[in-house]
Amino acid sequence: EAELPGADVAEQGYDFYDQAVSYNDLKDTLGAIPKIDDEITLGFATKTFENEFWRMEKDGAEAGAKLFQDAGYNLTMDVRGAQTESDEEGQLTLLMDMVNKGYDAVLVSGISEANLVPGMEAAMEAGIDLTTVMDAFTPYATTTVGAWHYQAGVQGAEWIYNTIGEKGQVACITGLSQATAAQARTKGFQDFYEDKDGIEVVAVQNGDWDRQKAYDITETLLQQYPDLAGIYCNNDTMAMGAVEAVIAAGSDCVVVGTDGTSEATDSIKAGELDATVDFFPNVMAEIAVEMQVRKLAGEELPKVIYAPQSIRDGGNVDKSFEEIFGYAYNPEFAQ
Amino acid sequence: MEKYIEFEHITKVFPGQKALDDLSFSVLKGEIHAILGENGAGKSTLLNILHGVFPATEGEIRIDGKKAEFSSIADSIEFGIAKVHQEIVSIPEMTVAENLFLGKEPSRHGIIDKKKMNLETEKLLGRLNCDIKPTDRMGELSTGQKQMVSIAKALETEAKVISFDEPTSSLSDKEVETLFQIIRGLKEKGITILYISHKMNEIFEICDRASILRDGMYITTLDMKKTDRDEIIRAMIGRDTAMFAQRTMPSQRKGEKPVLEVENLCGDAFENVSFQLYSGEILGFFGLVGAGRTEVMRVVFGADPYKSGKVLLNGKELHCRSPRDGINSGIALISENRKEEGILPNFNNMDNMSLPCLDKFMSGAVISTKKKMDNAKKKGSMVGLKPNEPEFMTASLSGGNAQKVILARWMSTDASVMIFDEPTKGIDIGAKAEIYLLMEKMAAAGIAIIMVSSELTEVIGMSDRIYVMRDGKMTMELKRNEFSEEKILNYTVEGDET
Amino acid sequence: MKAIYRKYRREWSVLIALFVTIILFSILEPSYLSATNVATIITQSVTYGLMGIGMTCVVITGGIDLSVGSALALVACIGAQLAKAEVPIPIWVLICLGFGFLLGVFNGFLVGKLKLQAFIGTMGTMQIYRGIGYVITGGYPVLNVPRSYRNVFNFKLTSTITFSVVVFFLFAVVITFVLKKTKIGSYAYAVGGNEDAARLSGVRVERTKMLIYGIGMMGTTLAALIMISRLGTGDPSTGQGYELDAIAAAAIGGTSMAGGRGNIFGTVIGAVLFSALKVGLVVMGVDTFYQYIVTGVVIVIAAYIEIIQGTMLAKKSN
Amino acid sequence: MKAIYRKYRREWSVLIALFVTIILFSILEPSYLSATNVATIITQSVTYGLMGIGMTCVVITGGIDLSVGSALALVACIGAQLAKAEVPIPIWVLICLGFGFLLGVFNGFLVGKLKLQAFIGTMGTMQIYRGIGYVITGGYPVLNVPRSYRNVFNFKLTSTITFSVVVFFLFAVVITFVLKKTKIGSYAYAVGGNEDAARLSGVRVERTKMLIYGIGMMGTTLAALIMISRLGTGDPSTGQGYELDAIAAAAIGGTSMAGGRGNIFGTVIGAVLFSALKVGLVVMGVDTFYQYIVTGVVIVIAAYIEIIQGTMLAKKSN
Ligand SMILES: Nc1ncnc2c1ncn2[C@@H]1O[C@H](COP(=O)(O)OP(=O)(O)OP(=O)(O)O)[C@@H](O)[C@H]1O
Ligand SMILES: Nc1ncnc2c1ncn2[C@@H]1O[C@H](COP(=O)(O)OP(=O)(O)OP(=O)(O)O)[C@@H](O)[C@H]1O
Ligand SMILES: [Mg+2]
Ligand SMILES: [Mg+2]
Repeated sequence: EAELPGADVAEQGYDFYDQAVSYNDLKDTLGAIPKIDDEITLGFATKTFENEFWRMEKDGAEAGAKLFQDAGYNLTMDVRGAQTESDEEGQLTLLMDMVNKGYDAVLVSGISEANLVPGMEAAMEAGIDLTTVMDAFTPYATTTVGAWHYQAGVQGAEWIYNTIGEKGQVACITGLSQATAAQARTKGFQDFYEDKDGIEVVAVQNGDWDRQKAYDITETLLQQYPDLAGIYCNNDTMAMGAVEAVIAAGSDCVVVGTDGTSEATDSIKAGELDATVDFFPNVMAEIAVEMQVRKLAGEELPKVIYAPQSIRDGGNVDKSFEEIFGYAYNPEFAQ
Repeated sequence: MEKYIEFEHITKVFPGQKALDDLSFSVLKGEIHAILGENGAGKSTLLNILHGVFPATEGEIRIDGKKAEFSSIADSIEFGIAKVHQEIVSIPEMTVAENLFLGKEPSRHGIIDKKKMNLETEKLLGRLNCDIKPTDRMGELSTGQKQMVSIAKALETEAKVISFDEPTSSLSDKEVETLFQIIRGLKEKGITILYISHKMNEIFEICDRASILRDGMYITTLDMKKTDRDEIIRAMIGRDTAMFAQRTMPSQRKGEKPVLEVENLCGDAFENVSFQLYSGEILGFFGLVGAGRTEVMRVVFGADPYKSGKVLLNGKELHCRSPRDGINSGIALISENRKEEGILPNFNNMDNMSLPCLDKFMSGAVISTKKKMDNAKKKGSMVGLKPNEPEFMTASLSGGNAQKVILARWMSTDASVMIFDEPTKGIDIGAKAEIYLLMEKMAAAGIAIIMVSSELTEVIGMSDRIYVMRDGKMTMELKRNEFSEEKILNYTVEGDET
Repeated sequence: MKAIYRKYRREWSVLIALFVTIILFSILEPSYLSATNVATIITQSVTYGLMGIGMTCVVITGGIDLSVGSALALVACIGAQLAKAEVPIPIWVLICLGFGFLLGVFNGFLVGKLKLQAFIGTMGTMQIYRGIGYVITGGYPVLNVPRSYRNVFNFKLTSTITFSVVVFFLFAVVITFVLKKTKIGSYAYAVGGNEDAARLSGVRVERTKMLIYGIGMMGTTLAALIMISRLGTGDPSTGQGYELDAIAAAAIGGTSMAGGRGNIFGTVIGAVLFSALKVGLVVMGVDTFYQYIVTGVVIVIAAYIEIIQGTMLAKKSN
Repeated sequence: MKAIYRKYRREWSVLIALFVTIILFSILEPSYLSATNVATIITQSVTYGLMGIGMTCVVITGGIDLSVGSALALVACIGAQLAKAEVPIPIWVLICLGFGFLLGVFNGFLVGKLKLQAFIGTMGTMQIYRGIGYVITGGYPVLNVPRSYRNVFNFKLTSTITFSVVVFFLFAVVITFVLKKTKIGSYAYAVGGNEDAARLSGVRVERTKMLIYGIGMMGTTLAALIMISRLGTGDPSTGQGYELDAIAAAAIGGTSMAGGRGNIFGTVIGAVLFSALKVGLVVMGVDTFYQYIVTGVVIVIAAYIEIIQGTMLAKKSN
């Protein structure tokens, strides 16, 4: 049995892989993107468009493709999403369809670590290269471009820590999902406070990614811990529910989300949500497209590339990607 | 008198079955008009068309000269036609009063006047001499009591036409008498009444004229005062038949030791019931509606638990905890309530007949369709089932024929004790005779038979001995030479306890 | 007394389950019974309670409505859009209620008129309503509902209780009245108890179903309006799986899935029981994975209490 | 011929719906009928089909089993763990089937013996089984099931068809046989048709339910084993909402939710129809938001075809 390309990553865990590289560091070592004259068809099997995050990924992938088209590449991009957050078979169906149609390479964001396996096996057999974007690490893809979930939890925790003055009660509202991303984020959150004596983690509760459920949990927690100082949520939808409950209770509790959806950044601008760990999904998808083309052109790339991510709060919510990271995403094409 | 209801060339076809065939006759205003025929002749179908349950395939009905075409039952009720249905249809979770007034509750702005409803119900049930409270839950009534409620339901409407489809099949003579008084009262008010029954004496007692159907065709209309039993029966079945509930053989009772002994049995609805049943004997159980006969039989069979007492079969105590235990011990119970407790509506005739004893129809681990079919044909013809097709859905049979399927089911089990609860309920006059004969043959073969019946003539005619029950207690045991209607009726109402 | 007990034995058994739950939690965690916490329990029972009351109506007719979760989202989106368009508040409420009613009537039409099985028919509209919600919003939550609209259902009566609780109890009272005292209520029970018998008694079964599905959906509509008030957002992806919670509240409260039996009081208690359980598990900080098991066990036990209650009672009354 | 048509009219109507779907899609998108695509449709129908067959058994008794999605996940996790522990393959299959059977029997125990309503009892076990799955895995998928175990159900018969399809059709045949030709099958239909009448005819209702829920769960167990084979993973969070798909396959195939009526052939076609629809929508690249609407409309139409089929038939034979 042949070793899968990402077997060693799976062994160590995606969030803890010792050879992982951040795009911020990688970008300077990459040369210009080689020119490919052949026609390229890329697929992107993403998760549900019910969630704005995946629509942003879609937009990013299409924008990335546009860059290549403008640069003279004969590239087509087909982005399709699963119907729901739990439509595992449906997502497999659309990957199978892309494989059947003989695409040159496919970007995947699996609902679970396993639901796309038959499709990915078929892709490998057909010599179709795979890149995982963001979710559900799978050893079948040669490269994964995604967020560093563990670090996001740490970033969220750290922001709360600094904002509340290094002491107080905090809580985490998690999403329970097929992808283990939620668990990595939660672990980062918990690990950060491990040695912080002023902090008490009073609750880690499952909000099922649902706005109303997060609202209810927050409401309950605020009754029980009126002095609750900070809540970290595994995604922005839950953070938006939590924030409404905090406002309704008149509490000073700070709420930090994850993802960086427009709803979250708008809310930060309006002074309601306190912060979010922004994954810049558009840029992430653009990077993934770029990496996929590079691989098709024969370049060797790291197996794990963490896309740029940053805390957005009242202080930097109005700043652009370039202002935050000091560069604009603007790949260089070989002539 | 003028023609009031005119049936004009009515034809009704069910999938694979012509139930009514170009039938025309008319009913006069204010008369009590019987509709007679064998099981499956089409009587219920005709009334169902009149009531808008389903439309006729061809033909039309005129009432008072105007074409009557109801697209729903609600329409026909609004028009002023009420009906007592052959199968008791009630809503078990609702109270008696709610059932009675369903669809026509006294109300203001859609809000129901419950007080008035209960009061009216009490009055109505009082007129019928029944001992039922308006607030009783329908599901807790005995079959006979349910039947009284459905009759009351029809009487309560201010209808111009009321039809009765075998209203008395679970009623004893006492209740029937009350009912007839009321029906006569309705007639005096000028209400037109259609009446279906298989009980010949009732027809002669109450009806003015009778229309006779055979195989879905109209045969004739007779004036009751100018006709007799024989003429009617000839018209119905096309031949003569001896149909009196009469023994043709002497008592077949064998042995000194009883097959079944019941000692001081106490259950939910009865106390201290004791009796013996001998092989080859036909033992009658008589009583008024709600006397508790059905309850006793269910306990003996294992369908209900008992509080104290003993049931012995061939001298050994039985502990039946479920009907399966009863069946395995060789007891069969033909339930009186075929719709709720008998028929499986999703099964055809052969499956309905073979359910209690599938072991008999196995070849290896597999159920043999052929064996089931052979059995169904044989038992079907024994009870005179029409159509005797093993694959016909039982739920589409006429009421009487469905009852025959249930009889055939229990005859398939080779039980040594057969308990018939109202065995001839809804069965036509020709088939009744065949069933009586069948019971006698079973007795002759050594089967012990209990016959719970509310029909006095049947009990007196067929039984070797009779037990009378009242209010959950045994009141009397009578030997054949002591039988008399008067005596029996005495014990059903006010008898001393034995 | 005994008669009262018998009449309400279903409600008693769920009340017993509720008390047992509350007592257990307050032994394990004394702060559980604090006034604010009780207020939280009641507030959080509003959504499931309102949807459960509507579901009870539908289930009494022998049906089921799987589309309520999707309808919740759809009504919430439309309600939020109308609020942002600053439709006058009374008209806004009426339009939403009317729209919800029509969604229910359409279900009733499929089930009553077209004779689809309730399960499969409403499974269809569950998808259709969800899809419409996404299409009209483009998948984006409708944000920033103006305060004035949010206050309609969310203004505070005390420091912890909002008007939504009053709406909940008012709706419970109105529907109890409809079911127990009016013709349409009586017909709902009749249709569920024995559809043939009801039809033969002249009940217009189709019309009854259409109306009852419509009335039932008003509960979901109110839940949607309250949701808009609380969250300030109409989210097209919300409400997934809520139909099961609504059914659970009804069933725990003694409503028979076979139809013909059920009452609103039981459902209300069932919803509060659910809410007490959820809040309790959070307050106790029970591990999420074990929460599933505890919730399942409580559902089974609560349902079983009802059964043994019934048997014991039947024995005692003899 | 006419008799055959009548006997199988339910199956006909869902076959018609299936053909219409296939023809429509292949007109709109000629590649739809490519060999690989057809293989995808069939392969994808296996999970829903197996679970639908099991559900059909349960629904025939007048019950329902909402726990199948959770049981799928639980069996998959335990199966994956056992495979990683290198339990000998035949024993592995037997243990998994036995375990699945017991999960079903427990449901049957709650419904048959304890007399809980099927909906509420299995809603309880739905939570319990899910929770157990999370607890034993710590919430993490059980990865890297050895190839040898994966090959049991997943070895390729042709380049596109795997053994799982054979398992699916074999299971369909076996269960058809059980339902039509054995005592327990007859009893299942009897219990669903009229429970009181069945009991009075000597059917041991409780035992029948326990057995049938157990047998039904074997379909889910097979689906779990096939899932392990295909994905190489046992995931404790998989299978959410699958119970509705299983019920839909059964109901579309003509199984009555009221019990007493239904057959496996119809369910198989129902599952394939579902799969054909899902694959078709993907192949055509229909927007996911509109997919909801189309799916819902197809469910309603397929269910309605069955109804008008019945009426038309009654008319024609007049
Ligand atoms: N729904 C149906 N589908 C098919 N056949 C039916 C249906 N209803 C009645 N039939 C058939 O129509 C014929 C007439 O039935 P009907 O019920 O009118 O008889 P009936 O005269 O009332 O008999 P009984 O005295 O036994 O009640 C029977 O052969 C019966 O099998
Ligand atoms: N399921 C039940 N629940 C409560 N009470 C019942 C139930 N079934 C019967 N009863 C009561 O038990 C008493 C005896 O009924 P049973 O059916 O044994 O009488 P019966 O002599 O067979 O009369 P019938 O001819 O009316 O059936 C009746 O008063 C009835 O109200
Ligand atoms: Mg009849
Ligand atoms: Mg009786």
